Amino acid sequence: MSGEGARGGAGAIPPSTSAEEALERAEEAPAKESSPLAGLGGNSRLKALVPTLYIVFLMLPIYWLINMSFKHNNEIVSTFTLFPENPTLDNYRVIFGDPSWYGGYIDSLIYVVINTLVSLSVALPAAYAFSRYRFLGDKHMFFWLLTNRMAPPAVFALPFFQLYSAFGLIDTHVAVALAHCLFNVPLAVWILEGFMSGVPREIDETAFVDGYSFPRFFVKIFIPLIASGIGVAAFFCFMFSWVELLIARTLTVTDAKPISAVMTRTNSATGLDWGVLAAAGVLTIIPGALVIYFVRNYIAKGFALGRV
Amino acid sequence: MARITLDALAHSYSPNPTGPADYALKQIDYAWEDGGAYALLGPSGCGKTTLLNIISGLLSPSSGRILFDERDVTGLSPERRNIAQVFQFPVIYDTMTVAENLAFPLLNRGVERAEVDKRVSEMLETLDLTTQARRRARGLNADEKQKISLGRGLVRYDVNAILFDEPLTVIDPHMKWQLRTKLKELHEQFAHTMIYVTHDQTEALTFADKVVVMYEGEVVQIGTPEQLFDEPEHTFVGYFIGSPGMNILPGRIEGSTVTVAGRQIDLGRDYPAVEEPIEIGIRPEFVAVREAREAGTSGVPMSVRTVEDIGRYKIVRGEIEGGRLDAVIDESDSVPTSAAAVFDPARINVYRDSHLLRARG
Amino acid sequence: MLELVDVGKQVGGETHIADVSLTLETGSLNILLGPTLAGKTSLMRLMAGLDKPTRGDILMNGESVLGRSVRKRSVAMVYQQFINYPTLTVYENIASPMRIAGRDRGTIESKVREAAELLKLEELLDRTPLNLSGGQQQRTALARALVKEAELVLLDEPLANLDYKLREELREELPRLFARTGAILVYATTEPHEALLLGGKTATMAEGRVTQFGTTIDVYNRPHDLHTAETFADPPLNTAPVRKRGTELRLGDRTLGPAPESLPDGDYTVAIRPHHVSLQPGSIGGLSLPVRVDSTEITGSETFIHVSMGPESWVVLTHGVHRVDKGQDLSIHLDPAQFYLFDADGLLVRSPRRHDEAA
Amino acid sequence: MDKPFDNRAWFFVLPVFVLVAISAIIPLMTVVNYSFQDTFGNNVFFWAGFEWYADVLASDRFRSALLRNLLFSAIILLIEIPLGIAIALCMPRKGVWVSVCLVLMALPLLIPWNVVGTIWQVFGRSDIGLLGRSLEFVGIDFNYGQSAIQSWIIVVMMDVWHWTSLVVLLCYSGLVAIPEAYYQAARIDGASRWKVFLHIQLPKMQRVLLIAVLLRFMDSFMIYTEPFVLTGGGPGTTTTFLSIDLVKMAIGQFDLGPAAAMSIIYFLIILLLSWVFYTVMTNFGVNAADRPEADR
Repeated sequence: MSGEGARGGAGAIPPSTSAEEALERAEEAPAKESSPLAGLGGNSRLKALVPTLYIVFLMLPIYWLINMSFKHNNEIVSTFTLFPENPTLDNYRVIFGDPSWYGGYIDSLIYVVINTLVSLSVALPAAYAFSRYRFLGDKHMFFWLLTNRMAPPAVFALPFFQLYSAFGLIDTHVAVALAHCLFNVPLAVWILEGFMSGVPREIDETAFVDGYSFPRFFVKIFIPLIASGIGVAAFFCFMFSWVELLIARTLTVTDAKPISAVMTRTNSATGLDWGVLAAAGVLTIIPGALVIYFVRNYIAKGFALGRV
Repeated sequence: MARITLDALAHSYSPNPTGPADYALKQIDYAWEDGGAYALLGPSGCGKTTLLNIISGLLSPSSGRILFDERDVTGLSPERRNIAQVFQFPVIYDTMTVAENLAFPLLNRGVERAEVDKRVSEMLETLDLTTQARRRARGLNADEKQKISLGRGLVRYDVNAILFDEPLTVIDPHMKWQLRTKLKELHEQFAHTMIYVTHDQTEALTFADKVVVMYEGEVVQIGTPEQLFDEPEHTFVGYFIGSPGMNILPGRIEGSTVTVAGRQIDLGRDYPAVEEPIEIGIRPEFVAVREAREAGTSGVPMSVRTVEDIGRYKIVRGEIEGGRLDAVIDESDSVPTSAAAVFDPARINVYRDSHLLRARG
Repeated sequence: MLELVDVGKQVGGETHIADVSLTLETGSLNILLGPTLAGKTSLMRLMAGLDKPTRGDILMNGESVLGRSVRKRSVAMVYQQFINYPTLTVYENIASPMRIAGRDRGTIESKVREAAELLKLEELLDRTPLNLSGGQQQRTALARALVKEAELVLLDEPLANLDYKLREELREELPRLFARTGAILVYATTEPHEALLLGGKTATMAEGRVTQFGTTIDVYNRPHDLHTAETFADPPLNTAPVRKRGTELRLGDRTLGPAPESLPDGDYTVAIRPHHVSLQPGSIGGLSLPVRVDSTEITGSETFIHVSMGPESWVVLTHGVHRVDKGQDLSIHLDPAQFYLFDADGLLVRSPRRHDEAA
Repeated sequence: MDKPFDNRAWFFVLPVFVLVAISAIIPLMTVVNYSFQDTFGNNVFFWAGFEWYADVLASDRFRSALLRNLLFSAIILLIEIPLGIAIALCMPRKGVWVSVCLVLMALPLLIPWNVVGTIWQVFGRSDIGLLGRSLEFVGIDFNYGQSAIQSWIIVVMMDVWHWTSLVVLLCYSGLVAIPEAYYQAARIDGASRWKVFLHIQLPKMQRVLLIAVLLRFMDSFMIYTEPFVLTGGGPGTTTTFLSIDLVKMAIGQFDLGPAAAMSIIYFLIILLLSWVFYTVMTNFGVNAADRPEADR
């Protein structure tokens, strides 16, 4: 606000030049060039070795599965090869040619998506309440929600079966989605609450002072603000629902049978078709890999649950 | 303790700087005398923190060298430079008590236990933290945490320099007074070289023997508080130091006479001939506001916009021919209805291209 | 006109605001001055309607607004932390209250442009707030408060997180910006100097109470009690305990000067502002005291000399540059006419006469 | 500033409450109900009191499964937590490698649990698996289907493979959130690498570590699918954990009463141990006067 006249005459007064901001931001991030721990000992090559070895350890079994998925069954059983000698897509053809196989993927994806949507839409308002207000029984409620995450799925398998039988929901996607909500909703509330608490309450108040109604504020201002938190919560919901087997298998017979349950079938099938099993396994990894890829920039922040 | 020499030092955050705009810190050569109290003063983004981090070794400069006495330390890490630094926001070790926090830098350097205890208890005393010595640092308030940060820097007696990066930002105003005075006393007591980064002129001027004023990566003036006040070498310094800042008005100079706002004022000293228009700078403190009739020929008619009575003095803000003019008058003076501004000729500075033009001789 | 009638706020067992009664005139500038946690923010939140008082009433133009939600009130607020909507552009940030109010496109456009011009944001309208410097972020928040044209504008230490010089410029600009809208402006600050520069009226606050309310300079010159005087002093007020015996004020075994005759004998506190203490003997009735120098601070135009006088630490503020050494013995000179005198309860019993009153 | 007290916030929580109540309380009531009843079939039940509880607690089958589970969780925590911290400390802080590391490390977390079992089943077999074959090659007779020790080794390895990344990601997110100034101050204070870890990184990771320990404890204590697929609980009952036993009892043998009683005991043990971890870790190095804000 250098103003006119005398002040303006001083020539070098800071109006808002972009150079000034560039410098300012540069200054806010000092010493970025020397690693935070440089000079505190520890050879950086040696340091890179640890995660590298770990990743190799992680990738080897997965590699082996992929390797096998491209082999014929007799190559798997009779010879030991690090690469498929006669690469084949036959195993994948089997899966994509048989509705009872690929149907499993579709069923899994359907209940995972339903579960994620339901979990998020009920968790969002609840998380807002926990992050912004104190109310009667809030702490107990929060703790009770979390205890559900501590319940072994094995404990719930049978009663779930009976409950959903009573409502005639057995073998539907909704049943699995709702059952998984028991585990995902508490987690989603927890994650979202962390992210929401990172948003200053003054922003809510400014919006109310500006005249925003609550729904309008929540949709227009607040949800975009915690978009990364919603992404992370969705990631966790997806993750649990996608990987869980016990409950999904218990609540389904044929129509909504998840891929992971379909796979168990080959396990006991005659003559174990290792190649198809491997191909099915590889296909179950792909959705997860895609999801991780999309949230990769939020993972670090997401696991801190929005605050540390 | 050491004399710190900056030799052709410059820094850019981009790996391949192409022009001066890429430099956060333009070339600087300067020597900080052993035992001096210095302040780096400038608005945010002027490069002062960059310079501080280069001195402490947290940042290595794009070009140039840093010498401690005669030793080149450019490539040395902060811990090997043996300096202390206090940051803008309190940095404390959560798990330690207040006393352990203060002892930490000494123990790391293998100082004997008895000596550590003695220094820590002295420092606790100095900072009025004795009663909290056994408390865990994480439960303290921001003021106290920052005192611990200060203490960790000051507890080391053999450091080459102590660097402060806006250390009083989080401190309450009345506490600021106390801590600033305390720092000053400690400087007098131990005669460490101290370098203090701030955007607050009062902090800089009261703390330092010499103030380095920076703007856009460049050092615009280094001088004592008096020099910065009386003879700012750049209009930016005139504006930045002083509250309100220096009045800058367009004018002309011919020999010893300046023409400003349609009046000619004899400065009593001879200036080199300058054809183009110049600017004159005069501090509000040296502008008197008189009744127009009594002001005589040197009085410049002034229309007063506002008078701010701030107790100790009054700030008169007005307009004269050529621009806005601020004047500072005594608390007991009143502003006349038809006012004229009278400049003290001895206090008028002449600027060409924003740089101070000195009189001959 | 905003009236607070006997307003109090209790949270849990704690009293955040106690018995505050204030009347703020339309178009006035009102400053809340006090240290951190004095209740400035709490009081502003009550005024805004963000919190409800536990007792008392708040009236806007004679009508109680307690039952009215903050959304329905004509109020704007700017916080110390630069609060904007991070996902919206600067333009949308400024436009947001008008969009909610359903103003037409053309009006919004022209108002935003106008506010942006006043606050030097024209170049930045397409950016999002997090890509701006602190000063620019705060100007965006101010622009949003400005376009709302609210009857009540609350600024909670709006400049505290800005650079010194930036603060100076905005401080000069702010009251003028809002004065044009005719709003009741309330401005919280911890800094006495800022209050004086802003002028207007000041309410000094301590521990949830308003200790005094009046024209800023009057509160500064005639604080009702010692606490207010100390709150409203920068550099700190020099104080010393004194005893009145007969016609004299005595500090230890030294006579400080004549005492007002109307006062009963007893213990008092004398206070004098640092710029009324001088190193030169001069004024009539002047009084000299021996002191020892603790430290000096030179700002170029002024010198702060910290001295100790027995157990008391005082500050002497002098014009120009004075170099004195630590430990040096000096005489300071003061004019007893500049004394404030507070009784044992801290209430003002005598204040110095101001020159302009004499005139 | 404190959060305001407002009971209207309950409206926001209501959907969650209803949803979770229906899917938690009703099934839980069923379980509790069964646990106190006995049946001779035909849906005729009668009150059995605490009989099932006494039976379960006294049975060797339950006790040994519980011991196995405790041992398993202890081994898992002792390996995965320090390993996870170490890997997180060694990870790069910026650049493309961060994303690469994070994506690759997170991969095992998103593989269905029975596929994890399958992967390791295939990987470990000495006839067709890379691991088993390699061990045979260096002269180790590897057959996890026969050897109790070997079956434990492969189950633990599988879990480390499957879940260490969770600890890594949690710790990593805690580490990157530490402001630069702390490291700078430590360098200036002359702190050694170890002291930086002890006094800065570890305290700042306290909250994420708490989450990591709780999650890893709970999940390892509830483990079902992966060992079920990999070893089927064998050889014998050497890798039969509580969940496997419970499912066998409830769905395999349809012993509803004992299974329900066991469920409740199982659940309570998890709650109790989680509470112990939580209390110990939040109070570690913290005075009563200054609890961390994570405490809720």
